[in-house]
Amino acid sequence: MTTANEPYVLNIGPQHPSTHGVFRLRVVMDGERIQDIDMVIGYLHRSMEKLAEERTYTQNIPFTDRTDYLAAMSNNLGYCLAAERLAGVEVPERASYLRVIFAELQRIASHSMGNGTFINDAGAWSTPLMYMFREREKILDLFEMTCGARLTTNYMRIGGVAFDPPNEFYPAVNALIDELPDRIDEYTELLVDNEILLARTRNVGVLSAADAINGSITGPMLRASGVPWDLRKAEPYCSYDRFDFDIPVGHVGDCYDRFMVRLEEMRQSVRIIRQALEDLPSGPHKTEIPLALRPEPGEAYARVEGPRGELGFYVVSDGGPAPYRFHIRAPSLINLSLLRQMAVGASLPDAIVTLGSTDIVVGEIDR
Amino acid sequence: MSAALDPIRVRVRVTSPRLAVTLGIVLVLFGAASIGIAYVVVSGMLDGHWYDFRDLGLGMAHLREWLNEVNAGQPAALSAFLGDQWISYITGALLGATGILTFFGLLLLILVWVERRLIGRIQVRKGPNRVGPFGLLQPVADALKLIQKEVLIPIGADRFMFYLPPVLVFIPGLLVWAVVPWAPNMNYLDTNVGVIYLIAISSTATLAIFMAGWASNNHYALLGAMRTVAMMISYEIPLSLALLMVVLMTGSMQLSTIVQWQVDHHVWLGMLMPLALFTFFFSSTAELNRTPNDIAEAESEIVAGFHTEYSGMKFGLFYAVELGNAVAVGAFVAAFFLGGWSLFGLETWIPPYLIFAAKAFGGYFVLVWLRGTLPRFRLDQLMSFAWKYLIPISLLQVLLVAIEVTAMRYMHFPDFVELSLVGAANLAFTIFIVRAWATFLGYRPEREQVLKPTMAKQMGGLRAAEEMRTR
Amino acid sequence: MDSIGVIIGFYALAGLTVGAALLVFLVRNLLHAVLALVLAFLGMSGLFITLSADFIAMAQILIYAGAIPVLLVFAVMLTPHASRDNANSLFAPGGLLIGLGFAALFVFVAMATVWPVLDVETLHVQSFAGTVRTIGAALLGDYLLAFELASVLLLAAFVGAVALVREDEA
Amino acid sequence: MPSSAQDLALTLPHYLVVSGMIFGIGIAVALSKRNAIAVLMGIELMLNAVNLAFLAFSRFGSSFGIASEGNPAAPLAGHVFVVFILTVAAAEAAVALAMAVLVYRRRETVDLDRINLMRW
Repeated sequence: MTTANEPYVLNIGPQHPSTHGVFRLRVVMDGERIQDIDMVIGYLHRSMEKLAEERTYTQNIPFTDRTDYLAAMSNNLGYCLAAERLAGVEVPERASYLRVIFAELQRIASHSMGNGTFINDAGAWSTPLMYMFREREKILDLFEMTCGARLTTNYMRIGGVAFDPPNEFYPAVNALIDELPDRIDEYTELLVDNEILLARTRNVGVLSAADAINGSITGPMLRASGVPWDLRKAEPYCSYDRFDFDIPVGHVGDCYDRFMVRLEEMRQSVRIIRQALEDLPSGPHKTEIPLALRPEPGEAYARVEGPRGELGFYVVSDGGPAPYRFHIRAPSLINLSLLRQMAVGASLPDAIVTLGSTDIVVGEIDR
Repeated sequence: MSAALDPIRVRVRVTSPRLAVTLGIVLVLFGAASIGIAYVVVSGMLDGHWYDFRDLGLGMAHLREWLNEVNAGQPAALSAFLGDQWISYITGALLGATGILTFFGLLLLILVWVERRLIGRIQVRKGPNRVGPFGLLQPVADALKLIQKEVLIPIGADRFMFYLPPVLVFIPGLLVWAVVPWAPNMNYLDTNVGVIYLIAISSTATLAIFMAGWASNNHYALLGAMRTVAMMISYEIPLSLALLMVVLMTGSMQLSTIVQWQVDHHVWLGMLMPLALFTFFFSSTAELNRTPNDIAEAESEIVAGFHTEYSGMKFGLFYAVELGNAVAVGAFVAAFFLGGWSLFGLETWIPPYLIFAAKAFGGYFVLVWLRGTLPRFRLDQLMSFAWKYLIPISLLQVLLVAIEVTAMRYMHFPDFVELSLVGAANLAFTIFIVRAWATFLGYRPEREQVLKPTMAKQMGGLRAAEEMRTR
Repeated sequence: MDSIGVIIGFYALAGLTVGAALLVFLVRNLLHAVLALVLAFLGMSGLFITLSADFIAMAQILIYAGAIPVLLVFAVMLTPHASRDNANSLFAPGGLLIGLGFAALFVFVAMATVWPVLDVETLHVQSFAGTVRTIGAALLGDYLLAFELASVLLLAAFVGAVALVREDEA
Repeated sequence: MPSSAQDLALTLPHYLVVSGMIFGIGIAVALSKRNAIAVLMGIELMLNAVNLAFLAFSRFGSSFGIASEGNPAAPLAGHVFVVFILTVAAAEAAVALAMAVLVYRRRETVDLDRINLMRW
């Protein structure tokens, strides 16, 4: 019902249960319909890219933990690949495999979190989130026993990984990957055929394949829109070309597809981890590099398939011990950019679900 | 990584011998007490005495008799003004009101703990377990915290209208408990318009909630209030229709009569009219703002809905009323559809009010269970469910029940045969109409295959995407 | 014969109802006026109970305390802030006079007329215990035509209200 | 000083006086308020006053006859009238408020002093 009044502006955030951090949406509403969305970011800006220009290449690794704090391993990996490419450092075979194992574990943990909070946004009162936390917790325990940290791992190094996993790591990770497919089946049973969830998420926040490509959307969101694109296959890094895995691809590009693609990717990650653990070569886990690495002047860009999409690191060297320029291509930021297109015209609950399905991490958006 | 780190596998192990001995003594005492009580009940020592704990109404009756004697002895001048029975009236009213208030207060205290523990269990975590034994004192701690908190009043809020709603919401929450039929003689207000009383009283909460949302001068609160009002008004209709079926079947609006009807016919109305049970329960979740219909305070969308701006004990009152109403819904489901205080003859041995309480808490448990399991509907989905599905289907079912009741008046089969026929007819009708209506309105789950993601082996871009879609 | 409780109740409820109705006139804020109106309606339903009209009292609460105020408040919400006051129009003095005149007239008639009332014994005997069943029978018996007409009226009002506020399909 | 409760007993005029006062207030509200919604509130008050009078007559009046075997509803005729008034009041409120909203939408005001064009 329109009345000739001033627009009804709803200020979602920066403190709001479903903005996943400090992020603000300025929503112009007409009743329950959304007429316009204005996204306000920057509340978590810590100027990491500028700070990185003052620190050595090794000192920058902990920064990358703190951009996407739910996927520290993937960030470490992306940055180390870029720095290695810049400095021409060779990585031992074992380190490559370990990187794959930890990156995939991180993907499972991150997708658990993403899917859990997504269902939370759809209104299930934290239960799926808690279930998924159960598995995430075990993965974080694995991280802890390997590198001492759970969230901000700081595990990858330029030239390898920081530590070889301890002996008790292997039985634990084997038990976990034996258990995980059952757990994922459990979520599927609990959630995937739930009529309410279907009603809430299907055909909501639809993003067509063409729009997704035009908007540089990457990761599960792109795949949910139907584009079979995955950097692990398209441009294999580490040792991904040696593993057999599939790319789950959605049909419609709605929130439900995004959820399902993430769920399937968890299964595929389990497959990768199993293969990597079976063929894990012996040898050193790290190439020794000088403490103050001074690469030749030049530039390098390395990208990995992070849990949220294409995670790119662009590093420029002027020959000094610190990068001259450091830039992160943050998938959260770019995936978020089409929220307006997806949510305008929908109702407020749909917009919240759509925002949840983009699986953003504000630390990465603002850096 | 060890079992100790795993939050799921941690179990409390009774290792202390002292604790084991204490537990053993408690168990033995409990067993002895149960045997003693059972003996006293079976031997018939209690029958008809005021201390028969199976029927608290009996004690009240004795008390009333005694008070009437007291009444008779009063000076004539006083009784000319105040009537013959004023002492027993006033005492009865006060005792009943005190009983309800005490029950409500204690109930809320326990419920806070029960709900959080249950939700904790459902969510594979422990729930509050720090304050007191098993965390039992958690509600007290919560209340203390809430009382200490500052009560904020938003700038631009209408102060008078902002202060009123928590109280106004509390009144209907308390009043509905008056008509609850606890046991054969335990009804505080056994009015013969009990059903309509229930509907009328619960409808007044709508205005209070709307006031809360409007007076807060907050956009979330206003949205929540609008949603609440839209939903409450819509779902009052199916709720009333479900109760209308009960009234038609039992021929009474008096709650004690409705329960007595179920006792006399040895049947639960929920078995006879599953659709009414479902409609009542589902509409109640909407009226209560509980999952899956908690859109009015959907925390992921509009923070807390109409009580976003309420802090301290004002919020506490809203929260308490919500919990209390949830149990009240359980109680009314028990009374209308689950046979009230009866349990197929067992009520002679077990105190009926305990049976009733067990059923009420059973209904409440289902509500908590739903809350821990289901996602939330969207407003338009809920409204269309009410108007397009529940109301027409309920109307048809009301018609069918009316026909059945009329038919039962002219048939003279045994009760059992009649009611079996009615139950079978209603069940068949429910299944048929739900399917037919859904098909009619275009909902065909079997045709709409839910597509799981396809597995791609090859990389590709837009062209690959289009190829996959056409395939 | 009434017990003292009913008499006290009558005076309290009558005072509440009249006072709240006066507030509807006096209060400056339209939403506060709606609240006062609800209070008056609730007092009125209490008066109905003192008249042994339990069913009507509950219907009163249901319709006048549950449904109509929500409609009123919705209508108030849909109008802008500026017109949310309860201001008097130019006719206020005249309206007040007419209101006072009517009230005085009614009070005078009520006091002065000798009404054909039942004697006390019949009042006492005549049981109003269960009005619901009797009203229902009357509605579907003697007053069937009126009942059906009322249902048609409700339907017409329902359709009419929907048709009135519908957005024009552009 | 009354000597017993009998002297205080409620009679028909008691209720009629209350009813008349509320009716008068209703008229005053309906005639002197500027806001269409307030006018509607006055009308509702008047309807309520009439309800009260009906019920009072039904309880105390002898014209309806007393309940008998053949006609148990005789004294409840007032109740039946009230049921119809409630119905009409609900219908009236719905339509009137719809009209108020419509008027507001077309004319941007519900001020009755300004709605004087007799056309939209």
